[in-house]
Amino acid sequence: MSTGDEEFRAEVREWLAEELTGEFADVVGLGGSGREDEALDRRLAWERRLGSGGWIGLGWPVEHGGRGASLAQQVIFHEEYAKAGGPGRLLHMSEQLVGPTILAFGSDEQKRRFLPGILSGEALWCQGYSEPGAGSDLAGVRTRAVREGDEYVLNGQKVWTSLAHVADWCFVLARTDPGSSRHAGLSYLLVPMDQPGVEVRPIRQITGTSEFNEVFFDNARTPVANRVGDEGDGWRVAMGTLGFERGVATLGQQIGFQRELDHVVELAREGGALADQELRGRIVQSWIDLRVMRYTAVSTLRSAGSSVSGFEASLSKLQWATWHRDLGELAVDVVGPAALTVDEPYDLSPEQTSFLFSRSDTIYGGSNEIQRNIIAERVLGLPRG
Amino acid sequence: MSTGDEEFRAEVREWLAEELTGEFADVVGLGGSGREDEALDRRLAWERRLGSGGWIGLGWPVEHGGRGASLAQQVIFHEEYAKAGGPGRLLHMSEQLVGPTILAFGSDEQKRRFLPGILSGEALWCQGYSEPGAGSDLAGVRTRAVREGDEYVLNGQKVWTSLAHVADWCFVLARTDPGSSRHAGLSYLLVPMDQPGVEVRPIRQITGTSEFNEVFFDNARTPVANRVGDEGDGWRVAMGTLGFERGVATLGQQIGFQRELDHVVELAREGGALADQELRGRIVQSWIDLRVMRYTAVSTLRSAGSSVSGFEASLSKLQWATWHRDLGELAVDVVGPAALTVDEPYDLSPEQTSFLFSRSDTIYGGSNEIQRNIIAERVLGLPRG
Amino acid sequence: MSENEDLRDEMRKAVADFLRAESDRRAAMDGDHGYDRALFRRGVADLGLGGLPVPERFGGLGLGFAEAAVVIEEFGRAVAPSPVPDTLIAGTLLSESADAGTPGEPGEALLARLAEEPVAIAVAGLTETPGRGPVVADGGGLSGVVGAVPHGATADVLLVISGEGDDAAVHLVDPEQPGVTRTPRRALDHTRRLADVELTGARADRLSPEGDDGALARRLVALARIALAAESAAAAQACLDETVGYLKVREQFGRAIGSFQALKHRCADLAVAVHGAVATAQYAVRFAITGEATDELGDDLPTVAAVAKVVGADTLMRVAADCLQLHGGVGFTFEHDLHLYFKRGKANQLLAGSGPALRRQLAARL
Amino acid sequence: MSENEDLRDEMRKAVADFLRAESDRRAAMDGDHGYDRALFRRGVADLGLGGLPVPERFGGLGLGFAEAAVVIEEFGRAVAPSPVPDTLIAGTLLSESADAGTPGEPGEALLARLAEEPVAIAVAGLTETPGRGPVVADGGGLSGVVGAVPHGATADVLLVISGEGDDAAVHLVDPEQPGVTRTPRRALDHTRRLADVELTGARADRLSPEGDDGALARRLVALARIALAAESAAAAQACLDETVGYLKVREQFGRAIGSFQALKHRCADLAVAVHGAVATAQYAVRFAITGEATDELGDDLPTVAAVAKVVGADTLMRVAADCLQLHGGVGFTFEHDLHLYFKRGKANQLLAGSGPALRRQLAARL
Repeated sequence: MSTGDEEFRAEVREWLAEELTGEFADVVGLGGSGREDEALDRRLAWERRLGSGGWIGLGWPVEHGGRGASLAQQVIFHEEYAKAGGPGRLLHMSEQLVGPTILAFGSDEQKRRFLPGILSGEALWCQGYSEPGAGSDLAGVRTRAVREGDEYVLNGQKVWTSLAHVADWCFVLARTDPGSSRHAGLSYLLVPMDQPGVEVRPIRQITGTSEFNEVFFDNARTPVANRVGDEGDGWRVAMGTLGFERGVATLGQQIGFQRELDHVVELAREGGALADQELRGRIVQSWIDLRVMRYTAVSTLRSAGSSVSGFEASLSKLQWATWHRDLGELAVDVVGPAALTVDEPYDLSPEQTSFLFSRSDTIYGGSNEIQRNIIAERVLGLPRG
Repeated sequence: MSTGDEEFRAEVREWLAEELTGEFADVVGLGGSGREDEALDRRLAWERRLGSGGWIGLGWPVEHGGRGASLAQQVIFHEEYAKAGGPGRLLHMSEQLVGPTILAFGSDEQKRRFLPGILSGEALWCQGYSEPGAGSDLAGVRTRAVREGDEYVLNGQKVWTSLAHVADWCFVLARTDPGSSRHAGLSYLLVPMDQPGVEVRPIRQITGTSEFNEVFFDNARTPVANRVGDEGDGWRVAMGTLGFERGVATLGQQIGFQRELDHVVELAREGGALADQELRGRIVQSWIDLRVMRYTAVSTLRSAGSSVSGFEASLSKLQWATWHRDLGELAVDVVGPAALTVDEPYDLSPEQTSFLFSRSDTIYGGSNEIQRNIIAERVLGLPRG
Repeated sequence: MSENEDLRDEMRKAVADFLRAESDRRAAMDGDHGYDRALFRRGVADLGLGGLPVPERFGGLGLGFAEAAVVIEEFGRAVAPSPVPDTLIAGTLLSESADAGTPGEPGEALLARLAEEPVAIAVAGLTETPGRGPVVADGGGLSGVVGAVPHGATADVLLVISGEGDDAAVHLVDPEQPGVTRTPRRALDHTRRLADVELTGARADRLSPEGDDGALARRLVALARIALAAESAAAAQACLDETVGYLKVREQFGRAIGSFQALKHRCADLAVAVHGAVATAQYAVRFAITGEATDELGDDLPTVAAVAKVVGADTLMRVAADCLQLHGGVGFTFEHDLHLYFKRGKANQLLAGSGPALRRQLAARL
Repeated sequence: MSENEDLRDEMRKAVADFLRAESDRRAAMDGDHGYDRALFRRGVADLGLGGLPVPERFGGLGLGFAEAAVVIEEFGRAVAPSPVPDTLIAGTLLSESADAGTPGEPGEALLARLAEEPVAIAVAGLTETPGRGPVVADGGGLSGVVGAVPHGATADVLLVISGEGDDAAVHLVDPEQPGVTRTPRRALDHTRRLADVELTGARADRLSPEGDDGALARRLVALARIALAAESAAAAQACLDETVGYLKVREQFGRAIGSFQALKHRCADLAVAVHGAVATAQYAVRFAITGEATDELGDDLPTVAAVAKVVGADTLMRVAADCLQLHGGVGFTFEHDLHLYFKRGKANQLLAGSGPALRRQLAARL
């Protein structure tokens, strides 16, 4: 770690310490896995504060409003953010998915138009990829976009769209060539959410709450100028930045994981589970596995140039999703029979939320099965079935 | 359990008690998994004694020299045999595979000729199914049998043929139609081992010992009259009695398993592993799983008519093979660092043998993967890939 | 034996048809009672579920635990919210006491009532209550706090376990008395409401014969664990069946996802687990009936019951969890029923002796 | 840093080439020493393996633990029978002592020898000896029995740990003296012979500075565990690579079995495990070098070393076991090399602190 990095760390730490104890003290620890809709207004305000502090788009090029920060510095930011108890980020779709996509594939006009809103923390984006018939198999997208003059008219349904009910924009994978199938004939469209043709319905989940939504496009419209990349080239555009999704955030995420595990250990100590041979064994294995994840991430970042390989992204997803899901179950087992009851009307404890919500970890963003396919075929080179 | 069954049990027990403490006291506990070639002569003599006592072919029809014993009685025999510490059986291929096949598919002449030798314990058979290129995929058999007058002339190689070095006969799956592939064009042939065209070479295994062999057919001959079933119908003949292989022997086998587990518990108590949280947990889980296996077998036999279904055979194989393999590893872990060394030249302890040899359990007789395929496709009706 | 098996098959079918035709699980679990009280009444009236184990001389059907287990399995298969399973266990225990001549007058009266009218019985004291010891029975009645009592807030009668080990005893308690305070608790498992029951010198009728050294309480615990094993195994079977059906029709990448070998093998492993759990529960039910002290492995009833409970609940949990993954996103929605099985699995692991606690006890036998 | 990485890459290649070209593993493991003594001599002469960690002022290459680890990994990848790994660990410890000015005259002499000629060093006391306490050091020399000393019967020098905890100390012992009796033991793992070493008032030169509170012994244990982690991770990688290659060519049912999804997914899981084990070993190696008291998670070196050892050995064991299954029958033959990896996996789990023992220690930190 260079001296410059240590200065950068001090800068991040100082800024967060000041902001999170001051005006935004109330957002500390809010949001996060399974509590995505908590205190949305305050957290949106916090995103704008992050933006005005220049902490969004850290790694983006300076000419596009970023800081051009190194991978190491981005990691430092995520780590310090997690250590400071910064609230669950609402802008990760904006900053880590659509932003980099526009940077890589967008026109100059698109960059001028869309990047500033992301960097300022004002534009909230949601992801329009999954459909009821296109879950693990994203190339099965059936949402159609038909060109009418300068506009695309969209019809179809997206699902698992988190934050759609508050998002300003949705980046949508839609079929612009009606005769096409699979990866061909898809386009990557930026669609404004505030229009009559867009309806958002919350999905009630296993937790009883609704972080996720269905989004219905019924003659929704967006200008052709809002297409990123060529018509029919949407698959390449969408996949081009998928590895980006994780990577730098991993080490920060792990600090959150460590905190969750510490909490479970604390519960186990208080409740007596730490003295149980079986639960103690599971806890220590979780503790070891978290270290393996951390060491793996450290190694990845040491060897990474400016990005993380597909293998490492798949590997990391499989690793953390499975670990976190198992921790969720361990947490309720540590609580024991007291975890049988919830508060009225169905108000879950953090452990119960973790137990239930972490089941989505191994499904969304590429299920464990999809990650295993990727690793087996693209990394190990095993033949397709 | 009927009164008749209890009387039968008493008869078995009495006979075994008398014979195994008398002339054959020296064979008690010999043979078994990984020690198949132990004291072969004495154990062959013991098989003949079993035969003269009328304990071979218990369930076979009376008109073919069997006792026509019920499933329950066959189970009782296997249980009492295991409890009495009867040595590992050398005739299971004869009694449980080729015998039932001849009974089901053989000509009257074949029955007259081959069954008495099996029942008397004098004829030792080995199985000629697997080949280097046909392991899990038995239908890939390439050994050819070409008809010359009244004889078939065999050329090819079989592998994993246990007891081939002492067997009198081999039941062979061979391709009699040279243009055929897969299941078609195979025939089921009974081939005498004592001829110039048959060469047996021991396979040295992971244990350093050689229970298994390769068998080379180099213009080996057998009369056409030794073909069971029609020419080209060998696949159906071979598969017709594959489920037979297990089934009634299961409960007896489990008594052996219980004894192995008891031994591991004893080692754990003496060596201190029982006080270790992790090993204790693994032992108790093994103990529970053995019970599940037993209850499953009891349930299977309660609901079975005269035979065991393919599902139950696959399920039982998957269950016990995996359990036994895990017990082998648990055994050396319980012994701990003392399991690092062996006696000269490479003389393994029972736990070390179990650790190494039990790795074959999940491979031979239909690997775990094959059993899972069978269950998924034939029982659950999931589509072929 | 085969005559009984025919009877059980008929009962299985009757209960399954009844639940399929009449049960609205979603409405029931959100209702005031947490179950459908009208359905419960009809089940008692039409199918005789309440009086099923009650000896004929009290007006019941005079059937045994094997038939009760069949009913419990069907309620498990449907994860139906209902006090029927616990009522059947209590009825079985009372009937056994009657056959032994030791139920006392209140026990006999309750048996007659069970055969006559809808009576929901809850069993209190099966599940460890964090931070609390067992209920104390002395001259002044029963005192203590019992958590996680299934359907405890709405039950008409409570069966309460006091003490522990050789001092444990079973009591009948009328919940409608000043000495009993019941606090309904919303449960993680929507299909089985729970309650905290506080006893402060509650009047009670002791069911355990004096000097039985805790035998009746042990029997109650064993029956309850076996019932959980039976319902868990049946629920796991239902969950797997539904999932296998889904995999056959759900397409991704242009083919039914049930044709992907990795998913097929997982289902095969689950099928093996379910088969084992079903067999284990059935074995335990039979062993509870034969009444022998130990089985051929030398295990006594509490041991077999503990094994069955652990295996059943673990299997349901594992199967439901894997089925959730196999369903992908749709299994994560509240509308889909999978999460009911998933939550039932965790509840059954924690109720009436958690997995870690029971395995610890079993390990002590080694 | 990148200059060192280049150097390490070169070394890795040189050692791999050397082993590939010259090592006859089968002949070596069956020979008198259990390893190829001539190969060892050439490795020391041609590649400078003995003097690798030895400071330049003693005639060595003056490299560090990172470079030693690279060599150890290559020996692990090839499961080559050799005293090189233990000799490198001992050399690293001695060199660190020399840098700290505390090796004493005998330590300095040994460093010079290491740089000069082939010297095999064995480390005694890393693995718990059943039924025996630690070696006792008193005025009369060292006494005790130490089991499972890798290459202990053939080593030229012994590094012996006496005592435990804060009283532990490291000593140099000449095995050719009356106070030392070495009994060669055939090992389950054919590629690493073991010995029982009995010390009866053996003359010894203490390496640990007086009053170091066991620090040098702790360091030795940590380095040895990290070395096992590194060799295990590399061996697991080799094992998986070989298996993936086999799955691509082995056909059953008319297609390469590597196209069956259930096997593919298993390989993917193994690849994740191997990647994690490699990263963990590398992390531990770096942490051992930086010399900081704790890392960013607050772990000290013994903790990181224990984690690495457990993860590395468990991964090798799991990978080798799964690869055996994936190979089917052929992996079960003695002729195939898979069983060497499999046995090395179990040996590495049991040596220098077994998995259960280390996890127990780690749990105590919670």
